[in-house]
Amino acid sequence: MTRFIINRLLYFVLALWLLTVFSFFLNWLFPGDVITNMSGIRVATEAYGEEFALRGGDTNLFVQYAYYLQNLINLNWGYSLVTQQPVWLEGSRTFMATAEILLLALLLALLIGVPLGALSAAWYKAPLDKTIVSFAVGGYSIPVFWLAQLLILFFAVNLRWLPITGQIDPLYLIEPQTGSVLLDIALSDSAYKASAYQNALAHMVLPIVVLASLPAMLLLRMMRNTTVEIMQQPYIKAVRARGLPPYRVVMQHAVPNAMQGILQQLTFIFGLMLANAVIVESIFNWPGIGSWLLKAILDRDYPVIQAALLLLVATTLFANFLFEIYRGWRFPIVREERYGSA
Amino acid sequence: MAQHDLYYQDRNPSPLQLVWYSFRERTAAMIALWFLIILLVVTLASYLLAPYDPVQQFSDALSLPPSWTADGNMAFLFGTDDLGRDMLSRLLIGAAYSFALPLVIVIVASSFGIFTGAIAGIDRNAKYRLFGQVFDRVLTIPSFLLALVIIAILGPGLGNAIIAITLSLIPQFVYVTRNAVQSEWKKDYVTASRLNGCSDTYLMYRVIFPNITPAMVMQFTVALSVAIMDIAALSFLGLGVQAPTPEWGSMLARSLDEVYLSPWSMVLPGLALFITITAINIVGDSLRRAIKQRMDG
Amino acid sequence: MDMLDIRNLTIELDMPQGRVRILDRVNLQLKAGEIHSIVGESGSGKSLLAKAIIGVINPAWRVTADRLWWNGQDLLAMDAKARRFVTGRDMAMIFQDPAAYLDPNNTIEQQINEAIPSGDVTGTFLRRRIDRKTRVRQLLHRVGVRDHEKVLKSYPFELSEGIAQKVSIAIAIAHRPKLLIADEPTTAMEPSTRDQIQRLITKLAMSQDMSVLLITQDVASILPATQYLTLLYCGQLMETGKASALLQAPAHPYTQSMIDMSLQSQHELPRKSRLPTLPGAVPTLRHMPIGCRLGPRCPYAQKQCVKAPPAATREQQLFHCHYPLNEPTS
Amino acid sequence: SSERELPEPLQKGLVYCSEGNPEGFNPQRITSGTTVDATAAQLYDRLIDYDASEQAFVPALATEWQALDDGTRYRFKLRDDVAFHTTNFFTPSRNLNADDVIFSFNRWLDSTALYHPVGGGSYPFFTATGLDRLINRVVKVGPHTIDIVLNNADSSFLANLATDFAVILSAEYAHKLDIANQPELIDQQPIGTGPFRFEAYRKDYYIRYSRNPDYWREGPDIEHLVYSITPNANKRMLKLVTGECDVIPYPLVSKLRSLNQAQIEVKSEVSPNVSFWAFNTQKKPFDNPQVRQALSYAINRRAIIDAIYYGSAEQAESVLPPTSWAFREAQINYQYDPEKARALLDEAGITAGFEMTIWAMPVQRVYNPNARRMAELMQSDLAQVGINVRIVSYEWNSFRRRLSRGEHDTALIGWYADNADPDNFFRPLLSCAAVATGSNRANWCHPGFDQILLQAIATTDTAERRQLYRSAQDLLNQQVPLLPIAHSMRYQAQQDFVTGVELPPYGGISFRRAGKELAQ
Amino acid sequence: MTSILEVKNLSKSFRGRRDWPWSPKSVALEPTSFTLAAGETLAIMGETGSGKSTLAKLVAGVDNPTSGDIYLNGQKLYDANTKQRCQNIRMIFQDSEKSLNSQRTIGQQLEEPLIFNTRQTAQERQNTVKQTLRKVGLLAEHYEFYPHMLSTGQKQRVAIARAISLEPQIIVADEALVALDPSVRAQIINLMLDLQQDMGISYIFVTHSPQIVKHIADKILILYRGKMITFEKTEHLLNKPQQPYVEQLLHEHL
Ligand SMILES: Nc1ncnc2c1ncn2[C@@H]1O[C@H](COP(=O)(O)OP(=O)(O)OP(=O)(O)O)[C@@H](O)[C@H]1O
Ligand SMILES: Nc1ncnc2c1ncn2[C@@H]1O[C@H](COP(=O)(O)OP(=O)(O)OP(=O)(O)O)[C@@H](O)[C@H]1O
Ligand SMILES: [Mg+2]
Ligand SMILES: [Mg+2]
Repeated sequence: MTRFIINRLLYFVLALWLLTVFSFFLNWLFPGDVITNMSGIRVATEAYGEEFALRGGDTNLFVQYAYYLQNLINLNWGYSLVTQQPVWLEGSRTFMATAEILLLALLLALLIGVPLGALSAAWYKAPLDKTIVSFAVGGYSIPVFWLAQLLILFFAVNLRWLPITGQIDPLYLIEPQTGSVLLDIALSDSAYKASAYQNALAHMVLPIVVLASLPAMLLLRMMRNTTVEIMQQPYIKAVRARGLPPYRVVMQHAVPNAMQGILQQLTFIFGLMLANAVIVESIFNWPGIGSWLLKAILDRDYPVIQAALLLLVATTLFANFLFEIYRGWRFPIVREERYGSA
Repeated sequence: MAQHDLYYQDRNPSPLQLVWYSFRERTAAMIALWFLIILLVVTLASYLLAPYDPVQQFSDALSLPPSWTADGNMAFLFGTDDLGRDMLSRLLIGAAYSFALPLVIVIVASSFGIFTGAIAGIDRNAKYRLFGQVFDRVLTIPSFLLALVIIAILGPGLGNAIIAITLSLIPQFVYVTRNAVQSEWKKDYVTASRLNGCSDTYLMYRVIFPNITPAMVMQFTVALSVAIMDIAALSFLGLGVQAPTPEWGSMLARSLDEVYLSPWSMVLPGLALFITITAINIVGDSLRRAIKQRMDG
Repeated sequence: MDMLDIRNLTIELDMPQGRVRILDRVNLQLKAGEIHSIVGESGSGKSLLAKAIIGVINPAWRVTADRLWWNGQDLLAMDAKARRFVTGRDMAMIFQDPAAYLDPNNTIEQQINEAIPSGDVTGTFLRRRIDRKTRVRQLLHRVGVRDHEKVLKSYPFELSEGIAQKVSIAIAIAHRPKLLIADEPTTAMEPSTRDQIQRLITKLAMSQDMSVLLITQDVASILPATQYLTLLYCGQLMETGKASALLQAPAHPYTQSMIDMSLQSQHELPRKSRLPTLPGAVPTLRHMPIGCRLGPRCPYAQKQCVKAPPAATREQQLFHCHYPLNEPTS
Repeated sequence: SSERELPEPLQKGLVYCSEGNPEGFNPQRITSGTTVDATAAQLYDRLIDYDASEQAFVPALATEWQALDDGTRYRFKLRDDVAFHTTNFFTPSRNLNADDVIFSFNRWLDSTALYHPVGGGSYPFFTATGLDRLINRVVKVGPHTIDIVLNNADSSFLANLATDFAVILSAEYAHKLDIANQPELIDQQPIGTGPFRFEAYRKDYYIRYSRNPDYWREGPDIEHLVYSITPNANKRMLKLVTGECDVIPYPLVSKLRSLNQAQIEVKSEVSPNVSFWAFNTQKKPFDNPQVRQALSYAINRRAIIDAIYYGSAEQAESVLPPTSWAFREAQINYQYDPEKARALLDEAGITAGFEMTIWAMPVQRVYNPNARRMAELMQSDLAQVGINVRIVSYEWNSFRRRLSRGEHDTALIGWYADNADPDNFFRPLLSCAAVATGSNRANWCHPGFDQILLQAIATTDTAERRQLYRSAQDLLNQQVPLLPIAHSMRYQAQQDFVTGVELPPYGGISFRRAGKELAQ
Repeated sequence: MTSILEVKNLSKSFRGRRDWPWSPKSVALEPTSFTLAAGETLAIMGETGSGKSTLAKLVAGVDNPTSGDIYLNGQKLYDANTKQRCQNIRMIFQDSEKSLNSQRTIGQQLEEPLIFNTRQTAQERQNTVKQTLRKVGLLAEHYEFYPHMLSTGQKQRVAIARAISLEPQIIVADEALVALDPSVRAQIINLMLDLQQDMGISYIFVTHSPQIVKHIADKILILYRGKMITFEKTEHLLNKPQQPYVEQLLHEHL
């Protein structure tokens, strides 16, 4: 296991390093002054000279990269060209806001997709299964932005059950300290925490549901297909021959083994959710990293674009790393298969 | 069993044909496939079929509901949008951007990706192992995010969006091809052909390729639905197709302001996207199942 | 009385070409403590027969029989739950490729543990846990695994073939079944491992008074202790009877050729000479010959063979053949 | 009052869904309506206010004022009971006095003042109206008395002082920041005397204000005021429907009505504004009046009024609205005439396939509910005469910044009068001085035109002024540095329980008397 | 008899998949030498993992040796020269199912070696293939068949047809008979014996089965953990006292 973790960690760090290299060269790919792209300090300003020195503007590429890495690690990520706010501060906040809905949505997706998939597999080819499956095919074909709009129209506008934008009604006066509204409420000294939580959760429902819908349907389908496939495996036959009742065969043997495949796909699903977060956040005005990136792209705010990409990609890589470690720990056979396979 | 059938009636269907036979038996799959074929034909002929110029504005027919409603007008089958442009024409021409364009993108990306993947699959040097591992991780970055990266560098716009989506799809093809080739490469039949003295090109195109075709076709359908979704999403976010081009995603985006006055202007492009993607996914799914069924015998 | 009594078991399967009869009126009787081997070439329906007995059947298959009795109870008449209970309690099965039949993501300990019937351990939670632990180890000892702690912690893919097969045997005997069905448990094993496993099964059968139904492809690899032998070909029962008698004087040409082809009996042949064999190949499901299915390949086949031969008996042998061999000249 | 129940924090606060980010928190520096709406009436006070219903100037921070020396010197007496905001970043030690007023004026008046260059040193409103050249100096007469010395008498002086831009800042706060070496914070963490105190701003999300408990006159009923930044007009409307917004500006009135929401109240007001299409006259070929005329002929303004304003606006003939006393109907009407446009373009040597950009504002303004869509309409009109149009849009603040730099070919934007004087429509928009400050979107500098404006401002005789302004309008009509498109009604929608939100006719919005009437 | 194949100090080591880059390589086959004459049959035996397949693969050219040389008719075989090797040494795989390309017809697959190693025209190739098919007891019609239409025994015959179509001198068979039914196995053994007689082919068999070895092998090579411990004529080996390991291998059980 140690060797497995070290092996994965190595590749994770390597990928992360490549990411920083890429991000470093992004500054050259963006139009304009390199130091400005890195730091958000405009050329004509006084601070530019300092920044130029701080980022080794007159040295060669390797030294510059070293400086870049140093600044990156010191969380000196420069300033937004638009707001002149420190990028790291806003970045970490938006990151937390995204992490909040992303994790909840992932949870929701797992809670919907996995049991329904298992159910569908247990009733393989029965009407129930067919209904669930056709529902799922529709579910993952629906464009998120359309779905979001339909849900807004129905739940927010027609029924008035749910609000449309933001993390919480601003009148609750919750300061975005961490960026995650649930944490922020806990940290705040508001007198109306209970009511604030209620309000915040109401704000979360639509983004989370929209974000979770696609992965839930994908998971459902994967779960069903994998479970059905696993039900054909010899060891399931062996268990059945031992006279275990069907539901226990499914629950104790098929589902856990199917989860191995599901876990492998989870990185992919996570990435998909992260990409959808860009769309969902901008529709629901969620102050997350996706909408931050999108605005930065529209405003050509290069330090922010860079930071947002770095954070987003690093998150996917990290999630991948975590999922793999977990998978390797929970399913030892994975460690065997995946050792340095080409 | 019919008596006249002494040996095999349908003489020697190849395995690929068998996959097709199995695919053919699925009603949903065939409906979806026919839908896509018709859509393609309609798209190709869209400029002939569209009753009006998609950007022509009929100032006396602003926000006209579809013809089947009480206020509708047969001249505008699907109604008009808030600037008085014919919805049907816009949807038809929009198919060129939302369906045909992704199709071309995927064709380009797949030819490039499969070619590269095949080369990467053959070359099994140790140094590629490291590369492969890192590459696996790069692939965890979804294509939409990659497209955003590229758009961030190039700036928004249709041309850049096309480049971005094409580039972002290539890694998936490289990956799938490389993996498929490598797993085939280990199989005995390839070794056997190698021992027959076959050249690498022959091995690749005659021996391995027929075996990975189904996987490639599958990946193609997946990429197609991703490309459609991505180009629509980029346009929806204002990073792709620009006004007044009638792309479905951008039509959807601009219709949001009008949801109340003209709900059809939001529903129709959304529905068009939804049905198209569903059809592609159904074809992909059925194909996968047909292949599996074929393998299971 | 026969513990297992099967009369005219027929299994049919709906295929695109129509209904195919895969098992055709097979009979089988088994008494307590007996070792019975079933021999047949690939596709002859041996595994299907085993599955039908143990009740792991695809609902699409049509299973009919005049009798499928277990200790006097009709298995076919039971509902699924009752049948599961009976088979789960009284029967067990081991398979050819042992590692594939163990859940890859559970440790050996978990899997053996799961197989121990809950009735075996009583008392408090802690008591039960300790009892289970000791039971698991006992079981492993019984199948001759010495390095048990290491094995218990392992996952199936970490075990060698022989150990894995021993573990599946341990799992199979965990609930002291009355019948052990072994479906080609040693094919494709290395000879030394194969011998070990065969000895183990024999020993268990003797010591536990357990009946064993052993399935193999080859007369050469039946258990030496086999008391009864049944030969299947293409879903039809060719011959069945006491092993010793059958091997000595087979009545059915198929039995005869199986014995001839068995490599054991080739000592007498000069080296590099041609081996005796049946011509042709096993017919496919789509093209089953009518009547005696061996017909087209049988060296003694005549016109009459297109009619299914009736059962005939001779001493302790029962066979289906119009033209039996080795008729005692009386 | 309303039957609806709200959680407690929501009862005590008000959410105004504004259409964009403010550029800063000091209206002295900025002419954008968004910024003014967000700051001027909420954070600050002026020396005097203009009461539209009385059509008279009324006291604010100054209790009384008088013109001396033939109207070249004005004396203002200040209130002595006005406290500056006490916030977590600043606690004032004294009340408002003459120093604060002098500091506030010198900020934009005196280029040698310490704070003049802070934030870029550009004060477009004052430059464009010439106020910085009109005022000679501001003199402290007593602790609560000041004199403003003018270079010459000016009829628009008091009107300009009453605009949203002439706010009073705290000299003490400025001093404190100077010591802390953070002078730029003066416009980012503002201190004023207004009914609300600044609490927090998060770009793209919200501005939060709290009630100023020490306000010198009657203050609002609500404890908190939040500007929830919602650029998308449709979303703003939906948020009003879901109750996330209490008040929204520029509702899509026709759509709101179709929603038929009983608890939503729509207010409307005639308002002095104009939306126009400005040509960047310093770029070729837009420096050629003939081209500008041709383009003007190519646009179907009638269709625009129907499709964009849904009839809630009238087609503009001049930059001045018809209600103004100086209004002059157009001599050349620029009726939609593509043939003529084409002919003129041919004459000017512009071939088919010519490419140009239309910059369309990303936000909604009173005068233009949807500039992007308007641009799309024009795009197809211009395509008819063989011109390919690319529509350009940026986030509001970048958009304005880039416009000021003159990056555009043409721009769709507009103007909202700050006071009742016709001058307010001309000098900030089209004078040579405004080119420098960037508020002249046409970058049009015409000496003759400037001359007319100066003459008009120097005289107090209304008849003469009218004459001058009419000739100015004729000149514009003929030169078309910008094509006036529409004069629009001003709308605002709110929950029915919201009270006291005022729509001053000359722009801005004031929450000074805002409250919520909820059923207990 | 003069030897046609001479193997000298052939060895192979692997870098394990789980190993760190700096760990020593594991030796799958220590230097091994043997010779084989025309028309002779060599059986390679040994317990699992003893390097049987490795040796077979090295000889057949599937893998390249770490060290050592192979001489064919006195000529050294080079790794890169597949042509030289495949005209003379062919391999039959254990699993005929997997060693046939399921997407191509039998004919296409059998033509492959002809395309690359002969100058025959398409027509000639087709004829050769059909002849070969008949030689192994199949019909010319099988040319058009796909592998999935054949039975296991027929597939094994196709595999043999592929091996003999270039009329090689040596055929290497790695456990090629294990998975077969008794009747099919006997048929295939007979076929191979016939071919040996007709064409004078030498065989290298890898197998576990002592019966087969005793029946067909002229020489036996026994491996133990990558090391060759015996290489002798069958009669000699059978007729003299043996080490326990060899005893166990050659012992016909029970
Ligand atoms: N699920 C199934 N669907 C269709 N045909 C099947 C199925 N299972 C078995 N058969 C067919 O039934 C026949 C008997 O199969 P069975 O597995 O019992 O053979 P077997 O005697 O065990 O052979 P082997 O020695 O190869 O295991 C075979 O021809 C097989 O193709
Ligand atoms: N590609 C490989 N990479 C690493 N090690 C290998 C490789 N192939 C074989 N080995 C190792 O070489 C040794 C010999 O393997 P080989 O396959 O030759 O054994 P074998 O005698 O054929 O065994 P079996 O009877 O199980 O087929 C084994 O220890 C095996 O682990
Ligand atoms: Mg079987
Ligand atoms: Mg081997």
